[in-house]
Amino acid sequence: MIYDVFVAPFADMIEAPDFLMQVLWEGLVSGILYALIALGFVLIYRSSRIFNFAQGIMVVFAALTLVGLHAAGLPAWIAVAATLVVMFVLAVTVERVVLRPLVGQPDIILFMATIGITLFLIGFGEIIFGGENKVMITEELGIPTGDFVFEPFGGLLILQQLDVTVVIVAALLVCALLAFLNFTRMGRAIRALGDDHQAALSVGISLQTIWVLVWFIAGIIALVTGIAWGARAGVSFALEVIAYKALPVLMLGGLESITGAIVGGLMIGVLEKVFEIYWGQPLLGGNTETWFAFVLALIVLLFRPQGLFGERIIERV
Amino acid sequence: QELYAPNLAYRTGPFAATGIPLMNGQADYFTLLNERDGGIGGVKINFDECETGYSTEQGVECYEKTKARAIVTQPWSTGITLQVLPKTNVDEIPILAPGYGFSPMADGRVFQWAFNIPSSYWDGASMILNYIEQEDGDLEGKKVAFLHLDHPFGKEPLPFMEAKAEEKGFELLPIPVGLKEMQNQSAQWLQIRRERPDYVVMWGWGAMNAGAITEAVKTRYPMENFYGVWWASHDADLNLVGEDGAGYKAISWSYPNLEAPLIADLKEHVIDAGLSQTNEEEMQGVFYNRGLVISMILAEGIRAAQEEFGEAEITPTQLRWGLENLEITDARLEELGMTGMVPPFSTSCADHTGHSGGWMLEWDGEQFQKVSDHLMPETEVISALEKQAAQEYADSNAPWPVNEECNVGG
Amino acid sequence: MLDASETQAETLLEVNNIEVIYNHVILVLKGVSLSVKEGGITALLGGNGAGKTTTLKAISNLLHSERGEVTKGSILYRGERVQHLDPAALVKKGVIQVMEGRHCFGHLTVEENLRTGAYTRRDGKGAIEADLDMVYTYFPRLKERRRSQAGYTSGGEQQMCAIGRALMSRPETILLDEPSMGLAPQLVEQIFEIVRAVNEGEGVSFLLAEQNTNVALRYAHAGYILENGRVVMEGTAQALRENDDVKEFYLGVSDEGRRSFRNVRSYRRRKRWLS
Amino acid sequence: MKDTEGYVTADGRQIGGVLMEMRNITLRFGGVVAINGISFDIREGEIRAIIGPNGAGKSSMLNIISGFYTPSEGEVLYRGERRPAMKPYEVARMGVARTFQNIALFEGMTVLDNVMTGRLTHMHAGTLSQALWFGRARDEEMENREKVERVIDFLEIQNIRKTPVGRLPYGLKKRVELARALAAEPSLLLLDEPMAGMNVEEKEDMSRFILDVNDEFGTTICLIEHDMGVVMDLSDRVVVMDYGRKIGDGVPDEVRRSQDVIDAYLGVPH
Amino acid sequence: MLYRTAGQFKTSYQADQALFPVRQDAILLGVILIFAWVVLPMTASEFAFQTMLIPVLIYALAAMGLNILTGYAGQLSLGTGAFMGVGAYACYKMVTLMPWMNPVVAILLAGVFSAGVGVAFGIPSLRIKGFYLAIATLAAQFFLVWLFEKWAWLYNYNASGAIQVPNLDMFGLWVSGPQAASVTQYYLVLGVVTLMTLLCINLTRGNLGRTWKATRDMDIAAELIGINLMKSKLTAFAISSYVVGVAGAMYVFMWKGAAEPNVFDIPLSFQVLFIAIIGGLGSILGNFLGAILIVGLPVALNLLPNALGIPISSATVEHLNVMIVGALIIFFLIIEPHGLARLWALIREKLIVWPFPY
Ligand SMILES: Nc1ncnc2c1ncn2[C@@H]1O[C@H](COP(=O)(O)OP(=O)(O)OP(=O)(O)O)[C@@H](O)[C@H]1O
Ligand SMILES: Nc1ncnc2c1ncn2[C@@H]1O[C@H](COP(=O)(O)OP(=O)(O)OP(=O)(O)O)[C@@H](O)[C@H]1O
Ligand SMILES: [Mg+2]
Ligand SMILES: [Mg+2]
Repeated sequence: MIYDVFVAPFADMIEAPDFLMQVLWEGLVSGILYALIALGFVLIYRSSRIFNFAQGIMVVFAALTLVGLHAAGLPAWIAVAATLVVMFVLAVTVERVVLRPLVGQPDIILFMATIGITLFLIGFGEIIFGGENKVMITEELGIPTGDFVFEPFGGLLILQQLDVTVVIVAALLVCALLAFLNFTRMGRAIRALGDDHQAALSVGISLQTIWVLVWFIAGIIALVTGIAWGARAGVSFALEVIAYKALPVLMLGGLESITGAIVGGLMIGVLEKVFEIYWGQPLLGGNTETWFAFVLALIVLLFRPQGLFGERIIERV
Repeated sequence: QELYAPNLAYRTGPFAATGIPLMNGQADYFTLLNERDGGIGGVKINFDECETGYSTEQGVECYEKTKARAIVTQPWSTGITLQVLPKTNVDEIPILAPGYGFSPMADGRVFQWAFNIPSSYWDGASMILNYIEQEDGDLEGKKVAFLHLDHPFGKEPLPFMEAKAEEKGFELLPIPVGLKEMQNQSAQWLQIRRERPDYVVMWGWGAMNAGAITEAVKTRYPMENFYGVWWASHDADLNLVGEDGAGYKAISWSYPNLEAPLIADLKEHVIDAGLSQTNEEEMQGVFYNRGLVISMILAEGIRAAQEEFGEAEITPTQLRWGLENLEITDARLEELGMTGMVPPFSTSCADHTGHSGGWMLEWDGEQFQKVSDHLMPETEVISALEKQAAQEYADSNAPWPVNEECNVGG
Repeated sequence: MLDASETQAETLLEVNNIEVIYNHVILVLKGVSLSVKEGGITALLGGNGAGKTTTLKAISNLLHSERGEVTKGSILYRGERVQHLDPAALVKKGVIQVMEGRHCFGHLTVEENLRTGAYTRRDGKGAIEADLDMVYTYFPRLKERRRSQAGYTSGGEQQMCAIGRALMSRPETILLDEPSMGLAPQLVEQIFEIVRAVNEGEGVSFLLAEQNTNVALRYAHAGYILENGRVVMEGTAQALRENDDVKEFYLGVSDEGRRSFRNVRSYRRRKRWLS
Repeated sequence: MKDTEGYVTADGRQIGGVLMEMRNITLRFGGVVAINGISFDIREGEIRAIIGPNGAGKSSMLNIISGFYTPSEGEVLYRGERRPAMKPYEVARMGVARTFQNIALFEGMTVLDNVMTGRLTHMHAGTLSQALWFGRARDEEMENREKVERVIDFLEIQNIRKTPVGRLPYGLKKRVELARALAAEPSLLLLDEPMAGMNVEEKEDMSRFILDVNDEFGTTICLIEHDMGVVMDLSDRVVVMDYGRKIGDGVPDEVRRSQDVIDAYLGVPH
Repeated sequence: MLYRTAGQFKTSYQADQALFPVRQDAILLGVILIFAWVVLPMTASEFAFQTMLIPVLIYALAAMGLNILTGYAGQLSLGTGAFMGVGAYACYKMVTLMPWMNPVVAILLAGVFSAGVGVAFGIPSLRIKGFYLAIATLAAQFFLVWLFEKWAWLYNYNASGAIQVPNLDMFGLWVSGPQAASVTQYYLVLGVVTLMTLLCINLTRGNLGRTWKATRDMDIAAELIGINLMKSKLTAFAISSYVVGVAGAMYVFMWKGAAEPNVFDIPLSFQVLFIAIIGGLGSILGNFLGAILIVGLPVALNLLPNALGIPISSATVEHLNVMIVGALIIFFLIIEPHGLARLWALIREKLIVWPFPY
């Protein structure tokens, strides 16, 4: 028993290093994809303390719109532009219809409202796009689909070019976001809004503008995520469940932190894969990925209640 | 004047992709009967759908809503089937669950009201194993990975597979895929890569199949050693990988015969009349055609009952008789214009499945091709297992009414 | 500002007979009218719950997020109706509110807090830096604490931060809600001195809600007394200071001079002008 | 004043022995030294004021007394004995009640319920009894309700009993907070700027309440206040803090004349 | 002035703390009880029992449990579904291991197990707050559902992995399993729910209720006035999970008849959370209002096109359904973020001053 838990897995790792590398790479790639969803969450949370549950469905919605527009005859890149317009309209609508009337309500109410948005988008999306699984227009967008094959330690390591692209794009996106939040006036206003609506209003920060902006950026992130996930697994509403994976990522990294989303995403992606392969499958009957991330996040939170990179919770009287 | 045969359809939710072609096929068949023949035996069939989204909860609601008038219930998910199974004893409505549900339902003595015609999952598993042995020789010492949805449906064939593994001496490696992992199966496929099984048998559904097939291509698993159940033979899933998926096989008890007179009739009376939701591409797929076969089974049941009882407006109980006395021979199939779309089979009071057997289909890069002759499951072994499981079910749900008259024939 | 010029000054802000209702049922302001002269300091006095804060929020349009609404009357700024502007637009017009109870951005540093004050400004980095220096000269303590998160500064520091933040927007009119609350006496004087300096030096007009009547009337030019959602008295600061009722109830002086808090032996029943 | 005898105030009240003594308290937050080696005591029955400029560490001192902060150095003695590290609720159960600088009422509850929470430390009925609303729970509820009503009458907030506190104006909230603290029948009452944001009239009312509590129940009071009039009139002894250090301690008159205090805090002689 | 409260003076504290200080409320309640206990069971169809009456009661109970935790004690939980599952599985194991056990006793005991599990997952709440706490409950949610799937002992090694409710009788009447009549099950559910509601009302208006609310509104201040936060939070978790567990046991035993593990997955948690929030956090009445709305809405929407004779396909109806439910959630939140219960209170306030506007 003790041997199975503490020795055998490591022995396995050393025995087949190429396989371990493959596991790490797969973990890394899923981690990046989780992180991308988490990024959208973080941005919105920062600016409004809204825990935007709809981020997951926005991913699906963006991807479906893209594929749908392309199917309707638009060239790939025009379809991307048109999708961005759709995401902008969505941001404006959400702000007008949902956020504006709910300004200043408790967090949980807004959280609920985003679940309302999620349901609405699911229904709306299915009416428009139908429920069939669709193929992402990977090639049309010029995303490479081949693979790189390496033979480290005489073994086999396969890297999908698609995954490599995703990793690069995600890295660029994160840098851009970090710069935006920390070095711009808007960035500061976004952080201020998260602290105190009323005060932000009183100094002339316009909630409307910032919220539309933030939801639009979240929409862009959703599109990128949608393309990346869609290219791997096809586009359908079943994708929506991956949104749940973003939750532990957020908690682990800290709700307000971009860095946290990335580090949390990678940690969870890699560790859950390693745990599943070396412990979960042999010892626990597999499928531990459903809960591992949550338990990991929980354990980390016990030591750091605001997550690894979250803002310290101010407790004063 | 009509017969109400509602369908608990799922054109929404995570499994909609697979549901839609099936539902379209089912609906079109009845539309055809209504349009071309004026229904069955002179009565039109009301084939309304009640949407479940594959959710058990909504399925039960649909069942409750429709059961007052319905002559049959078609629950369309193993979860819903399990839930309504005990209720039908009280409500006396036949459940028609073609090719899904609970394999022991084959035992008509215990499950008087439930039918999984023409093949059960255990049949399917058995045919796959037989085919492998027939093609590649003995399974002894081989390793078979059983990749399945972690859900009642996916676990359904496990008892049979376990029994077989013991008997034939191969190593069975069950690999569950959680409902939330369907689209992200890299862990499962890493495991497959590590374990290097000789065969992968997949009990997948909905988005899981597409996920598995793409991962298989990615990890370079030899496609010709990859087998799926009939619900994993959806053309759209394979279209995702196209050429790379060539060699993938799935067992099936139905097959599209585009030359069949039925198809021509459909085009004429249904499609061109604008009464269908399907499209050209979908019509050629395995699932749409399976939908047709499923409706045919129901229609034949109704017809049999009408003939037996001499009434056009049959009751649910009469329909049960009809479904228990199906006689789908090659000749009958020809009359129906469905030659080659389903193997011939017959049911009885004791045998609610019919054990039609099926064909192995293979993806050639563009579509599924029949690559085998008519395959048959090991009916003996299976029915013994079925009897035992059915009895266990009845015992744990006592008092459970049993149809003792069925003992004849066995 | 001289008293003489005050009477001629233009009316900057005019509130006409407004009614405010919270939550659709709680009527808080029952017809409040007041006007603020350009370049003046106008005090809004009154007991707890009189409706001072509500009046200020009605003007700056911050009621909405508290489920309050102005149901009657009008608010004019420079003769233009401003009721339906959003708060940001009002800030652009030069009206900014310092909210009661500080409301600093807890996770931002003091300096970042000040900088958000300049959010609506478009006059370049240099001007903003200059104003930052100005604020630091007014509030040296803020300079010391400028790298701390505002959430961890003391009450007084937060008050300074909030006022400083408002100054950073280069406003024309500041609505100041209870600036003296929780401040050390020395600081109260200081803040009012700053208010006066800003008023005189930069020509900013103030509408000031205060409980500390004593100080407020020393610095203000005109005042309104609010009770129970109604204006019960108005006049120049001078006149108010000399009114007997104001002396008795708001300044705590009687004929013998300041009363000791220890010697008030009976609970006082508040005298109401109305209702 | 290390004696246990106490002293007699100018207006003739007898003050008892030392109730709480702070010895060499230092409190640091990261690099910030909020309190730097301060010692003082609070005697039974007296009204003790803490004054000092903003950010001097007054509230932090109250937080130490009520157990919310643990001092980095130094110790707190309660009735002459060293008080071990305690959770805030344990301190409260010892009879220390307080109000807060930034009002900390339970916004979602009515005034009555808020004040009733003050009596939690006196109620012990079990869950079952409460669920059934029978026996002990019910009797306790009635007894305590009566006590609470007395506090409510005393503070003249009868007419807002059933109002949710979120809707109250600032001044009334302060009063409700006082009511909640009083309902606990504490032996030591800590008041953090109880009169901030009030006008003279209301301050007079509040002063009366404080004096009466002290008088009638002999409750020891430690208060922080910026209104010098109030402090000088009400308190028996005053501690003056300035950026974490103690710069004065004594009777009001003494403090008021100290040059250090004038420089650091008062600005002008009061 | 239909709704007069003036003139109803209270002469004792006891009277003032009676459950319904205003006479009209008591009358209204009486009418509702008569409806629930007499009129509805006599008139309802099988369909109504199965799709409205029984689920409304069970969901309301689950929401009440959640409301104690989230609405009263302020601890956000997204794991209600799993705790319901614990109740259901516990009940299933009890009645299959001890077939002689009275089903009602089994249902009430099942709650004890979920209370235990609830407390275990509540322990992190001592350190973790707000949305971060949601993670602890989500961990419970996903871990428990996984366990329901993997731990075959829980479902008696059934091939399908689902639990199947056996036929159980009480005093010669079938109360669960396919043989049970809906009316019987309805009365049983109604009885349990009525009892639980009464207990919950008492708990929430008493001392414990105030402790919870204080913890919710401002936990630091609560601790400083003498509340042991650990005790307060853990009792909330325990009692909440107990109620939720009982609701879960009834969900399977009195309504569904069978359940696979993923029935208890996160959509169920959300469903219950919707009810609690739309109904009104921190309100007992709200749970019932919320349940009627959330359970009734899809049923009504499904019946509507038929009733109007509009020919749309069932799939479109379902899509529209999801869309409309989503939109209505937003709509109700905007109308009154504090839920239907508050809306009702507001109407009452208006009625009190009626016919004057304020
Ligand atoms: N959000 C709200 N909902 C309901 N009632 C409110 C709300 N805010 C304020 N009130 C009510 O409005 C009245 C006036 O409050 P307001 O805050 O304007 O008074 P104030 O004069 O500023 O008092 P203070 O000096 O105590 O700050 C009070 O009676 C209060 O109960
Ligand atoms: N939890 C904390 N973390 C970091 N710094 C703190 C914390 N609490 C207080 N401080 C710092 O300690 C110093 C003293 O704060 P404190 O609140 O005790 O001041 P105060 O004397 O009460 O001032 P005021 O009269 O303005 O309320 C301040 O500079 C404050 O920033
Ligand atoms: Mg105010
Ligand atoms: Mg302080």
